[in-house]
Amino acid sequence: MDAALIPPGVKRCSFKKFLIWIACVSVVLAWGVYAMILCFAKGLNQTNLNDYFGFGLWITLDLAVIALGAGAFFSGFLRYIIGIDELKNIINLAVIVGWICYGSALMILGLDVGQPLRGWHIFWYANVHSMLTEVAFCISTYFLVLCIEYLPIILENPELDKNRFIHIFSHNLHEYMYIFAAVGTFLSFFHQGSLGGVFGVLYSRPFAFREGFFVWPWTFFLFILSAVGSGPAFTLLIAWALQKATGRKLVKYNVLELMGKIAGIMLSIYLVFKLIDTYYWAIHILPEKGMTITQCYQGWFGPYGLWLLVAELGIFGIVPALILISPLRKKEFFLIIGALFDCIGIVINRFVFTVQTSAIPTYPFDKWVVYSPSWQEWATTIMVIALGVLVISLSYRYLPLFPQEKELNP
Amino acid sequence: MGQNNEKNLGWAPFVIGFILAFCVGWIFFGKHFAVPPLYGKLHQPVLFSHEVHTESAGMTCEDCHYLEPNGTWSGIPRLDKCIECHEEPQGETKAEIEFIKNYVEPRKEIPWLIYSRQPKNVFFSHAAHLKIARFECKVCHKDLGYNDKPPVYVYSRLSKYPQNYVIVMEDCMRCHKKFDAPNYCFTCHK
Amino acid sequence: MLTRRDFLKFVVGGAVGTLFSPLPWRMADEMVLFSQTWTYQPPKGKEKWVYTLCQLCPGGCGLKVRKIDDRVVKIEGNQLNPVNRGGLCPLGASSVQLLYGEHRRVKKPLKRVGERGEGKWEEIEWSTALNILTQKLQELRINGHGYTVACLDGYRNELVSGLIRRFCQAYGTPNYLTMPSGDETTSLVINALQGHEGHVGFDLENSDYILSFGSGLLEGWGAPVRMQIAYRYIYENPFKPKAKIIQIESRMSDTATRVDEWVGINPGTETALALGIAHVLIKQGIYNQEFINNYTAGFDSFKKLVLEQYKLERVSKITGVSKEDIIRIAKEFGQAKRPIAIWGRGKGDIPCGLYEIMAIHSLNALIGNINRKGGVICFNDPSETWWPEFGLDEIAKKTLSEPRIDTSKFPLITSLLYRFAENVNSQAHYKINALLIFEANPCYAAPDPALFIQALKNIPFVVTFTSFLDETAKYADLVLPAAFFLEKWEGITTPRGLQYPIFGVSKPVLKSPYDVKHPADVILTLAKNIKGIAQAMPWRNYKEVLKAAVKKLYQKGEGKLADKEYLVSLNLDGSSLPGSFEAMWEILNKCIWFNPNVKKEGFKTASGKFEFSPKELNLSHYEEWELKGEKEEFPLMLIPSERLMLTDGYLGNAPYMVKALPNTVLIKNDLVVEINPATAAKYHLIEGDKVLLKTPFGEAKVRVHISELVLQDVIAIPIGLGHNAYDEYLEGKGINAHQLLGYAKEKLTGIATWALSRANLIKI
Amino acid sequence: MHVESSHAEKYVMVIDIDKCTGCGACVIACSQENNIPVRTDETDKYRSINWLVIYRITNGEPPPKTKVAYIPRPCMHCDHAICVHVCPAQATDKDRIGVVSQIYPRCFGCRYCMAACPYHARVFGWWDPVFPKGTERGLNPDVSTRMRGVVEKCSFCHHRYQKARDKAIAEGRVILKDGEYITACAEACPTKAIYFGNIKDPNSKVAKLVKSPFAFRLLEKFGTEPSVYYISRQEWVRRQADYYLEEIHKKAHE
Repeated sequence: MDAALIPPGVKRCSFKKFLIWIACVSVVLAWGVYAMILCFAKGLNQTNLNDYFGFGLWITLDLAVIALGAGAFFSGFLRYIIGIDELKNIINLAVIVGWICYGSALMILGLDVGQPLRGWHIFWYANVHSMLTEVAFCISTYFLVLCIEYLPIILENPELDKNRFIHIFSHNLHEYMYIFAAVGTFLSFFHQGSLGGVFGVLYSRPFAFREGFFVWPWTFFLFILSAVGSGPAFTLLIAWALQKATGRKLVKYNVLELMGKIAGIMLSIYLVFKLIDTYYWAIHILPEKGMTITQCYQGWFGPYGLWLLVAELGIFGIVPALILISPLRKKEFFLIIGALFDCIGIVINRFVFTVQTSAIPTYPFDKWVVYSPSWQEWATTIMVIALGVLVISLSYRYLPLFPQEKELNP
Repeated sequence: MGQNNEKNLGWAPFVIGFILAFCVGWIFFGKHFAVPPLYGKLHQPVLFSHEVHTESAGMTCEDCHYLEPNGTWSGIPRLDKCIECHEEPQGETKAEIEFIKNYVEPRKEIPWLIYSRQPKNVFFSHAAHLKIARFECKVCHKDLGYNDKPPVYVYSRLSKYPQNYVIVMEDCMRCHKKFDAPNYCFTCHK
Repeated sequence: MLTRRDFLKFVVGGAVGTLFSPLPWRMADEMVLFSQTWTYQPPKGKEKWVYTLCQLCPGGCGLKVRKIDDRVVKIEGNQLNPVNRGGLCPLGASSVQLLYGEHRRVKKPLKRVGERGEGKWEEIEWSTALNILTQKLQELRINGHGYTVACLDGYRNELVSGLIRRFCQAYGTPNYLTMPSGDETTSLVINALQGHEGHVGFDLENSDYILSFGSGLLEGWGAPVRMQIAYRYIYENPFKPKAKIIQIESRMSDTATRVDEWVGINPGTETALALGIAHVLIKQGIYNQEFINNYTAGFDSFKKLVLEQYKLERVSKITGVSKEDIIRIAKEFGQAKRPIAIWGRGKGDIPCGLYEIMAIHSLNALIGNINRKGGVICFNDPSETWWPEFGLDEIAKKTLSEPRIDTSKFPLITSLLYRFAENVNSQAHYKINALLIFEANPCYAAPDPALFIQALKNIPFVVTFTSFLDETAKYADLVLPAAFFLEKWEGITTPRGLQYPIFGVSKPVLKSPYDVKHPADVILTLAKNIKGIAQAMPWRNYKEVLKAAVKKLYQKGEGKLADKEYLVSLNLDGSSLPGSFEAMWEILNKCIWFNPNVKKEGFKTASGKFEFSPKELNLSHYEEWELKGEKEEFPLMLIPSERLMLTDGYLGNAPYMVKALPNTVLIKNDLVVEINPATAAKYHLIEGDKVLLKTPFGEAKVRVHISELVLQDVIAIPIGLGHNAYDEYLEGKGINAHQLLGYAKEKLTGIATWALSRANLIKI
Repeated sequence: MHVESSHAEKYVMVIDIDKCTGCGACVIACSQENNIPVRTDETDKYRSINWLVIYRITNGEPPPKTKVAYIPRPCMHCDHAICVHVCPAQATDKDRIGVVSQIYPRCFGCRYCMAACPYHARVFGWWDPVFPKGTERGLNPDVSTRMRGVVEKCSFCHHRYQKARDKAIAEGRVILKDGEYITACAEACPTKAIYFGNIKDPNSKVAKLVKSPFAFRLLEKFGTEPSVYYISRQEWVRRQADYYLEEIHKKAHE
């Protein structure tokens, strides 16, 4: 029925089947949208945020998806600037994943502010000293870049491609893609960093505060590293999942493995610095504020206990790093586990910076506060994921994402 | 599709569209014409002449608009101030008769339209501007205090705020910058 | 014809054109203005400050009221007042909300149409309301049933009380009731021991050792703000405070945690401890020999009693206070220069036992610090002498001779609210045909409210004068909107426990937004319309009454006008009275009259001495409170805990005050009671658990807060919540402690207190 | 033309904890002065709008040794106000008289300042502001009501400064006398435990008080330089005002 739209030479499931799938996704989506409308109409009392937890699940999500979306700019960087050619086989997916991540981040941010009508104040009355301003500018501009990068992929749809003008246009875009890759890289470096800065500059919150270099606290650089250390891993996870879902081979294993390797190396570098940073923080920064590391964690197994630290740096840090840089990654199982753990580790890191920072009592006489998101927060979060699934499904069905697909599925 | 061979209108549609939108925008949303939907015009309830009061009656601004001892601004005088002189009609002008009939006799406060009305959450200190900056009224109120006939009052139907003669934040800040007066949030916001 | 492409061009052109027009910028501008002012912003106006006096508690604070045009927007303390010296309490500060709280105010006279308690009303005019009232009273009086009309007076140190009492007299009913409070017993005791019928003050600021038997010095005892200032004054230099304060109570209140020492004592055993201390004083001979010999009678029998019956073992056993502590405290007390023992639990509203006060006051006698610096000061409040004599007509004479309905069994005490209720219900003496309630809320605050509600149902005609639609109003036939204190003239007499007399004229600061009248003015109109009592009320309106009072004050010529700015100090100087009455009246708009060197009233007993054992009462001795219920069934003790942020009775908490309550008092709508960790362990309870709190008077679901500050086996319940009237900010929040506490009785006097009750906890 | 008044002004608050009885009059006075909304259920203290909060601390000793102290906490109006640094929309700044001032209509509610402020002085409007029916007549026209979804906090009653200054100007002065401008809480406090004044004026009460050996500020180690000072002669109170590493603390005391 929609055969005309499907790229030539590739096989896709029946339109009916596809519709059912889309329907399922849309149901989830609708639920999320309902929650979103609630939040807009009734205000943020719909969430479980409070005066102690100004930031919660949503900000965690933003930080996480932006880190995981880093696959786009980094593989773009390696493909177009450094010139690692294999990556062309997965770059399309990377771009789409990035686009989804940043899109959803912006959407959630718009939902997270108390006065969405005034969202534009951040640009109009921008305060250059605020890390958040930097974030807002970079993310939104980079999202534009991503749109531009996404555009040619869309234009390759057979039906659109028939149009002469569009054909030529998209072709030219391809020619100049490296420029956008460069711009994207530049912007991404900044906003990934400033996201780290957002918390790093809080000298009033010893848990998150880091000294640093010039105007940027160490978290600035740590966030960049952790992002590039997890972005590629996430992209390859999606690719793998897509293969499992469609039951078709889409990219050669060596490409996935390469992505894994890249992630592994970056993650390892990140971890080295992160460990140094944590050590320095524990023995220098905290004591300076008169605190001890035990005051920053709720015992070992409390809601915000030390287990978080172990999980973040150990199980979901060092472990995946070792897997991904070692030959183990030749085995698909380990590659996927490694990538998965890698991503989980980064998500924990973002969670800790967002939520635990607020949970730690600031006064010696104050007590720990625990935060658990309301269903509205969960719903909107899941909606974002559903949105991603939808976009990927459509793109996969109607766009030639994987150059290798034909030869892999004769 | 693009390749139709009918006569191409070239730039014409673009230009027409441009001019149309341009004019609509300026006529209906520019303050100067102030035609609906966005803007409305009103006339003062009383045909008050500053000129007559200052020149013929020889009054000074401070007779009606002055600083209270506690530093607050008296603003526009209340009816009883007018009645001091206008208990009996001064002259037979139609406006005067109207005024006596509609307000003085029933002792009804005059619903003046205030050209420079600010949002309620804005703080403005006449004291500081008069006593420290030593501004003259016309610096902000332009010719309002000198005209013979109150100018028409243009206001926005959406926000209900006056549009001509009103001072907006940009003006305030520019001037404060110029004279390096404090320019902090609470200087004007409250 | 227009091709699609041309159309596109047109649209694009349009878009560009718009950009070059003011439209987008204007719209942005409009949006900013819109989102700036989408909440209600109060209108500007001319500012004005007026002075008045607070009447929300017997504290007599001077107030400064900020007005914008005719709106009251802020209440502040008046520096020109030696009592509160510019200070304020939470209740006073939130009175704007009480004034304007539309859902709680009575806006128009209401006539009941539904069942009692149903809360169905018909709005009527004042004239109609007054007609109904006059006719009823007239008829009852003429038929010689005047004595079956009872008046319940909720005022405390307002002048209008005198007017109400006078009305009862002239009308001819003996049944003038007051809301129970500590003052009742105090005046009884002082009258018995010293033959003094006037005011009793405590010169705490000048004392150097304060033995407080559960008086919540910081929780609102006496004149709350005065006490706050006294605290500040005494502890000005924490390293060497001007006085040592000992707090004796079963729950370590904030006062206790902030003064020098807390003595945990079993609920209701203060008498025993006082006598125990007396025991030590006498035994060790550390008492004022000279005073005892010259100014007291019956010391020997008292001595005999305490030495024989109040040996420390026994006392220690009863009170749970260690012998060592008793001895030490007694010694400290005896050896201090100007010690003072004070009574009145919590805010002083909770009645004390007769013997309790006798015992405590006898400590003062032993040390001989009566009517001297830093001691108990007795003087006559000027207002007592102001009311002119008047004659009673025959009807009044006849009906007044009837016995009171409440105190028949207990001649000593003047008014017993719970006995009134009991007798009305049992129809024991005679039927009560009408009840007039003046700014009181017995259906909430009477001992055992349920009992009183029952009584109201048995009274055919109930009228309540109130500013608020409170619980009592729900059971009344006629609800007459009384002017709130900011809306009316009032005379303020000496506050509870103050050591010098004051008189202030509180004037209305705004015209009431509602259709209200001052109950006093209503009484004056009644007096005119009811035959035979006009002669008692020669005034046209209440303002005239006040003028007359001030005139009397002026003619007496004593005292000063407090027109200085008073700071935290003992400074009590003012300027002497002005040359003319008018001038004085003028000044009284701004500040108050007071008399720092008032004439102290000596002992006017038969013997002319301080009586240790007045014959009608005989010696003070410890007897257990008569508690309802059995120890087996109710092993625990329930005691009220008071705080400044909670008001009890007629005035419901203002919304801001409810908001300011900590989670240790209220969680969602659940009341939180305090229990000791040991008790918690015994009942397997953890912080925040829901329990069923049972007492002989009722039961309620509450949460527990575990705190070492309460004694073991004692439950402390916050008093002042649990209303089922007023507005959505108060209704249904917490539990009415009165319902659970009910009352404990003193055998001889029949005094009922809600200071303690048996109780039990059941985990749910 | 230079219209800036030449004199220096920096207003600070000094709260004597030993004098504070925790009665709460200041909180009510603040709410009444600053048009603070009130909801029917305010028992969720983490979502309740208060510009002035009173913390209750104890020395942890069992009775009868228990001591309780109350710490009234307005906005600290820090000299290194982290909230000002982080606000992305310049909706808040540090005033020339030392007040951290704010534009409510500018704020779009990102709550970054709340995450930054260690004192929890900033609160968010989770609901549309409501006032008990009828009491909107009692609102103060000098302070604007805040719409839902913006962050608000104590302003040191800045509108009272404006009024005092206007009065001074009308009387031909630019310098305010000590006590001419004080906050609503200081005004209401029955024990006068709250002092407020211009620290740059050497004769002001606060200038003298901050020199007290018992004066301290909350969480000084965080480096926010608050403008609110506290005084307590009780060691245990001072200890709870900031974090101490025992050994370091001991050294400091030896």
